[in-house]
Amino acid sequence: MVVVDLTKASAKNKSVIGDMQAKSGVNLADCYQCGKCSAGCPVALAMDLQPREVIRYMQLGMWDEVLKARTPWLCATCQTCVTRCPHQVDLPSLMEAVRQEAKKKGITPIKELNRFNDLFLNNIRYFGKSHEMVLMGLYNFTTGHLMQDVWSAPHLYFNRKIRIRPHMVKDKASVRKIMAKCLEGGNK
Amino acid sequence: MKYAYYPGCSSAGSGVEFELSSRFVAKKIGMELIETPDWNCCGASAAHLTNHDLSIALPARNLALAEDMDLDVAVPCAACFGRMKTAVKYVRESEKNQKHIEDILEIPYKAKNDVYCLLDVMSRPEAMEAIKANIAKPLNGLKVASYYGCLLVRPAGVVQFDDTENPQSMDKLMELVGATPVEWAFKTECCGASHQVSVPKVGREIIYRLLKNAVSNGAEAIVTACPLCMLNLDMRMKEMSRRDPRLNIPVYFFTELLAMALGSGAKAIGINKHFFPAVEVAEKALIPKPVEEVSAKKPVKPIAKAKQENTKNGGETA
Amino acid sequence: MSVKEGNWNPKILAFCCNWCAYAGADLAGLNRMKYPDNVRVLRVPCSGRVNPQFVLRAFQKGIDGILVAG
Amino acid sequence: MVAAAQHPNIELMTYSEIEDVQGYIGNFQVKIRQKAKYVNHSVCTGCGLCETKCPTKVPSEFDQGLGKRTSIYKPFPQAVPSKPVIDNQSCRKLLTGKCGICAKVCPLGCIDFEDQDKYVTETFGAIVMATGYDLIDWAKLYGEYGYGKYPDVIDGLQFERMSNASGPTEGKIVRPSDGKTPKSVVIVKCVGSRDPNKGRSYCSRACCMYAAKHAHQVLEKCPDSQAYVFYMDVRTPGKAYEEFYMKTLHDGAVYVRGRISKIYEEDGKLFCCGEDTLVSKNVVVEADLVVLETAMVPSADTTRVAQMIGAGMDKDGWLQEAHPKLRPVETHTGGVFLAGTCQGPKDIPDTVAQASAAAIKVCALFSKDEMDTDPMISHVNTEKCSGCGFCAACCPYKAIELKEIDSREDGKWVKRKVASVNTGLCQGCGACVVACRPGAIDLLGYTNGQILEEVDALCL
Repeated sequence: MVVVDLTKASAKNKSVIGDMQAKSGVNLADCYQCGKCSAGCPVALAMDLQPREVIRYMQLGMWDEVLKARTPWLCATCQTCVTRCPHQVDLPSLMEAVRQEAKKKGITPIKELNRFNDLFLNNIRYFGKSHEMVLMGLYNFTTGHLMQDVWSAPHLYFNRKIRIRPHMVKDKASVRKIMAKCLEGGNK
Repeated sequence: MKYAYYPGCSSAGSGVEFELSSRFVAKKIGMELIETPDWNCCGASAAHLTNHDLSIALPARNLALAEDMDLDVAVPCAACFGRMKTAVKYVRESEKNQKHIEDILEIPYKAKNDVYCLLDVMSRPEAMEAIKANIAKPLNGLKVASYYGCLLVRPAGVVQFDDTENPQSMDKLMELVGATPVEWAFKTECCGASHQVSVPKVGREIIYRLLKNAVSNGAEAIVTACPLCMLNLDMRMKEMSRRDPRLNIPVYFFTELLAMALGSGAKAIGINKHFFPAVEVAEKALIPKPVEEVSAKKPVKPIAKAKQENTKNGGETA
Repeated sequence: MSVKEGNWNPKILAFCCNWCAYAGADLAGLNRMKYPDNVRVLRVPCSGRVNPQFVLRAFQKGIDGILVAG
Repeated sequence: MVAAAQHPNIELMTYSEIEDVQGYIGNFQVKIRQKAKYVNHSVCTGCGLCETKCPTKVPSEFDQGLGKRTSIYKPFPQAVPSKPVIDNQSCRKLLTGKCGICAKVCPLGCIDFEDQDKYVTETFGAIVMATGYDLIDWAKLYGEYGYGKYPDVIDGLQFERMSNASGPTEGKIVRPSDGKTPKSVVIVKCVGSRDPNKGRSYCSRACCMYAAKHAHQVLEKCPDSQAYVFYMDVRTPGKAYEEFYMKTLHDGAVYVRGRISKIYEEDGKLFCCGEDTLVSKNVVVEADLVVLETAMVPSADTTRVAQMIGAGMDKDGWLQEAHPKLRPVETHTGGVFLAGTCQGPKDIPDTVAQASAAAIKVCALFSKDEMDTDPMISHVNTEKCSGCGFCAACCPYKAIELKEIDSREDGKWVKRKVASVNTGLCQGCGACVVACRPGAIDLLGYTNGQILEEVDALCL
């Protein structure tokens, strides 16, 4: 166990935590740590920090722990926490802000999730729509989980639930332009 | 009843049954669903996990295209619905936001029209009446657990549809076509769809809890309104029944059951395409049952009932 | 001097009713809440006590804005 | 209540409602509706025979719906007077004209189905508001706790009735659904309190202690039982409160720091999902009975009565005291005082203390033959007054009227009308001063000259 020097931690991370609050619209002081969010979170069982703990660490200025946590990546944005929160602390937005910040710094604690999201967006970039077979194929290939859910492919194929040829947006250029503008033109 | 229709990516793939059955129901009840021309993917969670502007701009492009038709938008998929509602809210919030999005899109978008989920438009009084008038064969008390999932009703301030903990619209529809909706506790719990692929272990635990509650409350089938929930539950049902043999019930889109009651054949709307065999249960439900079986009454709990009456009565004390 | 310049600090005179606005300001004080220091509070027994004459006098004396709260 | 009823100087008006209040401190005219009892209380001895024969049973309000009462009933065993009334919402005779069994069995013939509401107007010198509280209607607000559809999820007052020896279960703690003794009881604090999203933002103050009491009662009365208390903070600021909380812990109650996120039923058990925030683990308790310690809210009729009397309310609907520290039992309206939970959530010791304070404030008011009033009242300079009457028209307290005086004009004595202020009624608002065109009225202590000087000073 290490002793955390709170004075140093909060001084060092004050501005980035302020940024996170501004970006997500969450006032960290609203949270009185009742834990209703964590208790109702469907994915809490896979998290290393409870959703409540993410806020607690940030309240204390302990930003590094949050940045490398799996929790923000696991958040399914199902909105259960904020719906039940007594102070309507918008945890999904906060998780989103943290995750985007982590990704900017190249920290991706769950490689698979990051990979899946990237592939999904690439899919949109190429086709304008999501193409499930291409997505799953690339995902299994690039993550090394070669056999995951492969059993479902024949069923999907023979029932025409999956097609080899993707359906595409006609005006692909406009979708690509949107993606380029948002992703390369600086984050909001 | 005329809407701009945004089918979403799953309509041509894993959720093709939703598309087929929705079209069938709409046609039967005289609802016009006009497909938005050249729509694109809403970006789903991947976009808003990555970049805020992208998560607004992708759905906004579709909405801008629908705005040319000057119609409110109907969206079958809960995830697309949530993203579009968020986009509408963002654009309506301020002129600055609207301009920001228009700058990205390079086409005008004023957020004049509203976005509704398909369940919403189908459970409105006029649609309900049309359904009622067209019932060919009722579902004869098939016990269904209406599963709304998370994004259809949450966050309440954004989607503005039904109750966040105990929604009723799908239950009412099911009751209308003769099914018996069961009371259960996981109507709006997340199915973990986004994690079934990337963190399967977590995903499975979530569906397990959910299915267990549905079955222990007597459900003979699950009804969903979201292609992702559907795929998730349907595809994993067999795996779940290995864990708990009670968990072997079919999963339907609500429109599939509506279509069946309105006279469609199971194959015509793709019920045979499910992972977990679903044709038999749906077809069997349409066969009238002997009278005594139909009246399955819940036992009245004396004190609980008294409690509710009490609040209404509000008598005086001296 | 214009508002847009951003460095203008207008002098504002607030006539506060003893029972509501002044009590509210008092309560704000109890809760350690602040109001801008260019607002000067004048307690009146009721906002109905504010005579137009007071307002005119204040403008004559160079006040930039008047708030009658009650 | 018995002591109050027997006191020679107290007249208890039960089964009555205030319809209208006029007047001011020392002179309140209160219109009271005495509701039809359908029983002649001057003859009735309270033998109770009618109650045993009445065929109509409705949920008992006093037992929080856990038990039943008859249509002719005494609301609770210690009710004063100990005589029944007929509830006209459920009585068969009154609703359908058929029945009348109570009238047949009453040995003294005191049942009168023709009884009507009576109105009386009486004059009072002071009013003490003691309108109490209701529990928040959690069943409308908390879907995650089942919107009241699980019979074994009850509120604290229902638990109180159950654990009371004269209550519907004669003091046994049971599951309302099947009457079995619960083995595992979950007590949830802050349901509706400290929850600005779904309930109220304030702390209801008394629940921490009664939650501890309930946990203790479970452990005492149910053999081999376990009580779990889900809490966010344990607030025990009263005398010997902390000691009682420690005793509850020592006697075996398990306190879990976290709010319950969801309660659901599966296979006859209630599953309570929470997080123990101290170990950062999600926990679930399989409960037989769940007790929700719900928020106190102002009683339903408080707004109506307060508006009638002119007592102010705060943002949550509680009656507003004149000053939170210095005048805690008075209102801004002279002669109206506050006692108990109508002013805000509080427990029994605090309620008794506040009620005693309110009583003594009334005594102090009545002990003097003359009343002190604020010296800052309007004053008329009759020489300037033109008698236009504008001031009288705009006075909200009806404190100004025109009176005739003799005045000398042009060397002659003439009669003319001028404004005259009733110093007892004037509240010193100064509206008349502004309305007075000739400038004849001024407000002592807040004169035009004084305020102008203040304006000058503040504009420097």
